[in-house]
Amino acid sequence: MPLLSLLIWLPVLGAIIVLIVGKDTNPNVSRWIALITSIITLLLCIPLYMGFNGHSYAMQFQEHYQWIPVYGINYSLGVDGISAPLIMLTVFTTLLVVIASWNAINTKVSQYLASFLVMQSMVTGVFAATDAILFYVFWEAMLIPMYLSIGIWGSANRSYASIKFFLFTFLGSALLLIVILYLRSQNHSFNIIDYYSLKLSLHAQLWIFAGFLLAFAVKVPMWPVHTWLPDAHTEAPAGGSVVLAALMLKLGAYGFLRFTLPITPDASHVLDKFMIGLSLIAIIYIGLVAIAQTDMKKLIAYSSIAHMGFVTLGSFMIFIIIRKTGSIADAYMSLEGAMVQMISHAFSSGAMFLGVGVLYTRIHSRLIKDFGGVANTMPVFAAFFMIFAMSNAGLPGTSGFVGEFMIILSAFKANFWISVAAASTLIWAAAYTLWMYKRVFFGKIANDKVAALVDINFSDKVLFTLLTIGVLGIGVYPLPLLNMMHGTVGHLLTLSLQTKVT
Amino acid sequence: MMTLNAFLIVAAILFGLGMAGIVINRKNVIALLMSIELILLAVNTNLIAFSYYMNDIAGQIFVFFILAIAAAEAAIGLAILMVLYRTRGTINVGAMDTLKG
Amino acid sequence: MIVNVLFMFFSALLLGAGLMVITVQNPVKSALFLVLAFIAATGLWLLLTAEFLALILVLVYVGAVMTLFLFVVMTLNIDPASLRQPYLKFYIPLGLLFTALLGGLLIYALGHTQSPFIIYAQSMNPASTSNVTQLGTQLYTEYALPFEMTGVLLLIAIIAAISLSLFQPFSSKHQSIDAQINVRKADRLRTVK
Amino acid sequence: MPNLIPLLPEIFMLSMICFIILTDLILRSKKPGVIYYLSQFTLFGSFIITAYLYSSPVITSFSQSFILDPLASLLKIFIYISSFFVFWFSRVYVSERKMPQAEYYVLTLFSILGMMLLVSAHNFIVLFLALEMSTLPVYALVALWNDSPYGAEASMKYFVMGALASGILLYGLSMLYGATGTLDMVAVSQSPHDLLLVFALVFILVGIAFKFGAAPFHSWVPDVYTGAPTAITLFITSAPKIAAMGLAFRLLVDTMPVLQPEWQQILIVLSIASMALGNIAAIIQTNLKRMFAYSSVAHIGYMFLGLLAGQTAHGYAAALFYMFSYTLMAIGAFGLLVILSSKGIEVEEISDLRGLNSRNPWLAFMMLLVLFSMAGIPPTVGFFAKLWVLESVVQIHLVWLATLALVFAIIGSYYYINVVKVMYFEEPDTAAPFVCPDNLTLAMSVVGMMVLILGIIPSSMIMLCRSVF
Amino acid sequence: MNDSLTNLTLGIILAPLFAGLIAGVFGNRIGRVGAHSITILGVFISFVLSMIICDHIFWGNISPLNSNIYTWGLSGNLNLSVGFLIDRLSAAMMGIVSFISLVVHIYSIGYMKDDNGYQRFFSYISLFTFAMLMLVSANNFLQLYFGWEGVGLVSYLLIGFWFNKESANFGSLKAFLVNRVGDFGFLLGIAAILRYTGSLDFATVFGLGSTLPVHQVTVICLLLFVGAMGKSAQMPLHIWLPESMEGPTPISALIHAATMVTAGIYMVARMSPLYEYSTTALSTVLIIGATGALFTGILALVQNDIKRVVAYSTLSQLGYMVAALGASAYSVAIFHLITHAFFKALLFLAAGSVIIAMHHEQDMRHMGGLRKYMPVTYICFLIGALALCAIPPFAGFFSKDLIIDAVEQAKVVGSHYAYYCVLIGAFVTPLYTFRALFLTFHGKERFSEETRGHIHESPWIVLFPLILLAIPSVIAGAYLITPLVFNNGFGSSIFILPDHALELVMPSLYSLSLLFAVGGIIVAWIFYIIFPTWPAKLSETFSLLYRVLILKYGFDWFNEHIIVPGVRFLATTFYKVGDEKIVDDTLVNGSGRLMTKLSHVARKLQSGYLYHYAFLMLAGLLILLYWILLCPC
Repeated sequence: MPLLSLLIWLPVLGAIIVLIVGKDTNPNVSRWIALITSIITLLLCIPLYMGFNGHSYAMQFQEHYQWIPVYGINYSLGVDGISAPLIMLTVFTTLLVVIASWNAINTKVSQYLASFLVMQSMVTGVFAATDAILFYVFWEAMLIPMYLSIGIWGSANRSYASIKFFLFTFLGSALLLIVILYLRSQNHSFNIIDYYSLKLSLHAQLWIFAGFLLAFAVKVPMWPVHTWLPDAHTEAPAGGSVVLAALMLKLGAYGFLRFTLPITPDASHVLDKFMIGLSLIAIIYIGLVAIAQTDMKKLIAYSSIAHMGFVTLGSFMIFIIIRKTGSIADAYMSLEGAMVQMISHAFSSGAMFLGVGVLYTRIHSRLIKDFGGVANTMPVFAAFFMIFAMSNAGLPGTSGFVGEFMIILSAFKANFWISVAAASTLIWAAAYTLWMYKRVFFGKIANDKVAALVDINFSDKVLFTLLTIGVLGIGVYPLPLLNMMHGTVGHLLTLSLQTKVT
Repeated sequence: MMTLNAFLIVAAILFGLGMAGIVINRKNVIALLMSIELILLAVNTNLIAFSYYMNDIAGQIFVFFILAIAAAEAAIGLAILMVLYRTRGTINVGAMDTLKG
Repeated sequence: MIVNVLFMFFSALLLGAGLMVITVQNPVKSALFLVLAFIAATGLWLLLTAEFLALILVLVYVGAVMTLFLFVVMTLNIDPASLRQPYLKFYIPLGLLFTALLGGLLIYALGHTQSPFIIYAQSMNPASTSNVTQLGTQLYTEYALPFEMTGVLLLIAIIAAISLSLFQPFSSKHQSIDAQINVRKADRLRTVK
Repeated sequence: MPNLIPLLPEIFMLSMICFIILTDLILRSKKPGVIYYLSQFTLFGSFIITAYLYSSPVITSFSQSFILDPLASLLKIFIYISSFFVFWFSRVYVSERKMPQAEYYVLTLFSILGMMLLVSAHNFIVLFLALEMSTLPVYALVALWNDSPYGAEASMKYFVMGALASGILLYGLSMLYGATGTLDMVAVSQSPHDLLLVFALVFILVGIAFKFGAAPFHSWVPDVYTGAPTAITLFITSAPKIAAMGLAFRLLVDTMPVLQPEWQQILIVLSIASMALGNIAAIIQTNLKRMFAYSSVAHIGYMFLGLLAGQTAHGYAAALFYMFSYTLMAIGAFGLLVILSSKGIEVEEISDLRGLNSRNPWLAFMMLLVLFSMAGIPPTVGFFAKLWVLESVVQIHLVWLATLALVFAIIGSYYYINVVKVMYFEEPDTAAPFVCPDNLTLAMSVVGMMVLILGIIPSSMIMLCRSVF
Repeated sequence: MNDSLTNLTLGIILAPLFAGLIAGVFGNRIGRVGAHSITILGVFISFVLSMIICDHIFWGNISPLNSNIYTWGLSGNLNLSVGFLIDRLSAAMMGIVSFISLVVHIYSIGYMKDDNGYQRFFSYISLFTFAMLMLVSANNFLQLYFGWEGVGLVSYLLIGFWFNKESANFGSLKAFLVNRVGDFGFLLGIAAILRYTGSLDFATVFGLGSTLPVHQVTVICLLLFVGAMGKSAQMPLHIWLPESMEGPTPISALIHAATMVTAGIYMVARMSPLYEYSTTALSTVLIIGATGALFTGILALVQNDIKRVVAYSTLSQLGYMVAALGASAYSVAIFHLITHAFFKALLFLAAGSVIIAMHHEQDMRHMGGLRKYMPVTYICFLIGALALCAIPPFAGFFSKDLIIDAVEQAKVVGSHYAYYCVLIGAFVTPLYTFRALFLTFHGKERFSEETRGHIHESPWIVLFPLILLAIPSVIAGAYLITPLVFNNGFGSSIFILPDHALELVMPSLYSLSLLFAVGGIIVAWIFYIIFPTWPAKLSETFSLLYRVLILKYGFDWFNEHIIVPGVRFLATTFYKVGDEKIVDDTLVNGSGRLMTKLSHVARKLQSGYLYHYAFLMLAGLLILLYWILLCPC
């Protein structure tokens, strides 16, 4: 039973039905269809998890069909330790987005839901593709629904933000295409796995590394090319922000793990200090910038950049660790920490965006100074938001902590000062999250709009409980997640350590 | 010294004059049409010279057809000129700059 | 010997007339200079024993096309004053520079070419048959397709020219007799219930 | 008696045109639909004949001046398809406007006949005559609608530039005749490399570049696209470009293979210039037709990448595929403009498209597909077109050129998504939904769906293009 | 036997958790009575079970338990799990934590009677108990860190309980951030342990303690101590404790006196096998502890808010415990921790009942002569004060004198300095304690007539916990000193190097510290009962010293005026200049503007004039010709 193809194309089918059936007169029809589709897709994830063998690094659930034989492009899918959890995350996030849109969106509802269902299938496609061109097709096709959703349902200056988002990602991915074409000209195949064994000179590897770097740095987003994220987040609708934060940022990190490390190990080895420097900038510099924010969504956007800084730190520290401690086993923790951080950040910042979305639908403002004492009128919401804020600040027992803990521990193995810089996030994260929480939730009721607030209704409660289960689940018991990754991480480490220079 | 190269050079100069006619003419469109005739004349001379010096008749046949086309072109060119005059009232090249940017 | 003199004379005449065509202000004068250029070209072509084409050029071209030009120039009665072009002086050298560059390039190319046709080109011994017969035999056997296409092309030119210039909206009040004859009762009679 | 079989489509077309002229004379525009259906029937008939002749072996007739080979047949088929769409889109547009109805169809069909001959010309005379036959009617078409103040000016500009370009091409051909002694393409291709040939090559390339509208010789494209009535622009931007492909293959690939390094260098320069100028100039345009004109200049630049990559890297097939997908996209883009302005009001400005999504979601979605395909975003055919052109360029180790091309593609994508922004993100002036006749919606949907389906399964199309070389 | 112990510990830990969750989530469904009864039940269960475990461990000599419940995470060859280490030290701590928590729960019923966040309060304090018990019973650093941050979180929630009060919000945020600074060091310590020993499990780490090179052990211990400083409010990171008085008094008693602040001390005691091997670490602990003991004590002299006085006294007592740790008298430190828990909680709760009576009036200058109105509170406050000042029969005497004795014998660098601080501290403590006693209960009444009308003894529900705490404050010292300190009370859980061993003797009545204590009481009596005007005159004469004390040695000023505005300035400059101007404006929008400029240029190229087009075409032709013919590169 072609599980992966089903996972990819079922939401598209759902989207088509929603578009056909959905009318703006009674939006609930399209909402229910979208909900059913996303639930079915979630149920499909269960066989994926059950059948997945964490210890083998080979691609599982493989599918292989001829697509364009003339150029040797084929529709081949496969899932390993890195992509399986991310696929499950994608499906789960879209379910959240569909539920969140229940009362957040009421103009052109069917188009909104259709675009997010298509978005989900594209992202699943990216994670499942093992053919470079198929990967690239899904990677770029994802731009359209996101561009439309930011643009149509965004807030005031949405056009600027959506165009900026589009051009930034398109620039990055253009270089990715060049690199893929160059790789194909080397060994006449578009299969990613073949690239792992392709012998490349260091000079070529450095150019390929540069191509990959720009393509994935824009998506992660790393420091110099990150300014699209705050704009995209502030202007995107609630659901859009969640998908942007939960999925789009993971693509960049996934790209680093799937492409950069195995294909250009020597270049990564040479440039790992540069990458660590960039990630530390992301953690400290962006952490400080987040403190100075006056817009809630911008603050959470900057905080997710800081969290993603951890992921890149984790994935590029393995070289120093192995050089320092001499044993591959020590580097496991840093890579697995990076992967867990990817998953957990999706939950915590996704949840916070939904929270701000709830406030936005009620008061139509995201500025912190328009709020004050919300806890008095919305206690339940305040409690939920406290959990998510704590996860964002990396409190043990919540998902935010697991990744950072593993990465800081392995950072110490690499170098004392790296781990000091990385650990400083404890202070910055706590500072900006809780200061924002204090100004928004605590204190007296600031204005009559806040006084008129009414607490969240049933559908939002379901939403936030799902998210809390996610956040606390990973925080308290991350073992099943880690078990999925051991085989692949081991293989990735061996790949990135053997030199490919002929 | 009626050599092939001489003819080619004369034809080239005539060709250049035709082209210059289009570039330096800032005023009337008719001069443009005439410069086009000049260009075609230069090409015909060129071809006839080649066919003479290679005693191959193909060049002259080509000239024969080019003349026909030149006539057809002139006809259409003048028809467009008439339409232009009817709508615009003037055939001044400088006035034809409403389509720009 | 006389051939070279004639060649020099006709090419000088041709280039002079060409230059005058593009530099003179008055359209009528430039049209007449164009006629002069054509006549000079005919002279050259006669030298190249392409007498049929030379005559065609005079008859067809000068006769028909140039008269068409003059006819159009006259009908549009453009006052020469509006076409006066003040600082032509700056542009003429530009035009000449063009021709010089082009000529120079051609000379360079001719100088370096190895193609046999150019290097061993020598004057054709007087052909056995006259130019017209050669043309005639080839035209309807070898080059039948282009001949047909030229026919179609001229048809296109006619249709295009007419459709552009002749199209008058049918606002003119002339009577179309046949429409009046075969009118039917239904067109004229309307029963009011 | 020369073998007339290869010329069957042309003969059929010519006879049908004469038939149409006569029927128009008799009917005196009582029933305007007849001419439209007759023209569509002509195209369909020629399509059938050409398809029938597609599998026949390569035949030359009229003493090697006319050749029927798979390339010619394929190009002809695509000319029929694009013209079929052109007529289908512009029928209402033409009947609304005060222009001679029958002459529009006749002149277009004449131009198509010219293109058919151009594509299978194998002798310089036939080539030049066919070229003239395809462009002369278009000069007239541009000026056909005498109500519009720009038509005459655009036509005059197109005429003068066209005549100049054909003069240059002729001069090139004459030098080629001089250097090789023959007018037949096959004989010329056997002649050795010579500087005079290179001299002639440049002139010929300028003629071809003009016909395509490539960068330094593109000046006529924006003015003619904007000046001409949208229906005629729709025709100009689709069929002639395919014919120009035929011209380019015949003149460059068949006649002067020995000069491949030279014309590869020139094509590199032309493609960079076109991509740069086309994409950059289009950014600040407010008139849609002018914007699409510049985008066509840019697309030609990309197609040249395929041409210059040569046969070994399957560049020609990629260029051909690119041109077919570009024509499809151009028909979609201008087709929408024709549909929108078929009610008499000219829709040209980008702001006229404001809020189309809320007025007619399906049309807006079709336009979205076309626009994203032009920008080269994956699920559409435009992406694969760009992909294979770039792949062939990378194959010949010009990675820097491929990167430059993609950077321009990104700059270019701005103005496409800008139009999507106007259509989707902004509120329309009038809330009234845009009702459009069913057959026009059907036309647009067919184009839109072809863009999407070819984007998803392009392998059959690219195999077709590969089989031709 | 082992699994019964594990079930017992599970019961101890999970009872308050479930009770807290039920009170929190279904608070308004089960109403106020339901909430407090469920939480008290939970804490009571954990208290009883911990008593059973203490009995097993201390008197039933059951071997210490170290078992893992479930593996939390697996990465490379590192196995992170959640498990319990039950030995004498953790049993004692569990006992004291659950007892104090039980007492505070009962006390809060009365104290929080008229507060609308009633259920929320009870759920918070029982969650706090859960977190503290997790911390205390942890058998690896991961779980220790989990408990560590858990208590930090709940203290944040509780300090900011009355979130309408701006000062409470400010206090809670400040507390959390300072704790986080401490945790920053603590996490680095754990990372260091992993780096040098390769495992996070207490057993293996302590086993390797002796083999590690000294500099590594010092790095680990110093980093861990930074965590302890943050949590137990040692000198540079002590600024959050006074502000944490903004929270309700019960939590001040529970968290900021008895349990959370002692977490640091427990952690250092637990890490004794590591600390013993690094004398530099021990000396830093000693010096910081001693300085804290003395100087925070002096600060208490100038405080006017009754809770602030008790808070500063906690700071100074914590200083004593840390000093004891520094002198590697870990068991004495734990002993003092236990006794201090009793009498400090007693003092806080007594102060709380005074505050209830005075209708949330906390300034001692508006009190006086309350002895007549609140006899029971007065007596309890007196017992607490005497225990605090180490007067013989009371608990404080035994533990505090032992500390002073241990510091004297300490062989580490800086022990002399520490001894003097601790000794002078012994004089300062009774001074500020009895100052508070005399100002509130003795002397003339300084409150308005209207408040006099309704001053009355607190209701029975408030007084019962006071009495419950008063009893151990009296007998605990004598009763527990022999089992805990003298016959190797904590057994294997505390490790002392032979050459660090101290000969501790039963505190005698003729020790110098007792003299200092009594002297302190007399001086206080003179200053505040006989000549009440002297303190005012004294503060004018030493006005400079007085102002320094008011400013609390400038720590708060430094924080308010240097660190916080500095960070905010850095953040805004980074954002405005770095992000908005440089990266966003010049690079991103800049390139956009460049493209538009280029586009305008390209547009002018299309001038509309035919001759320009022709010129462009011919120029193109000529350039191509020249390029291809003349330089065939």
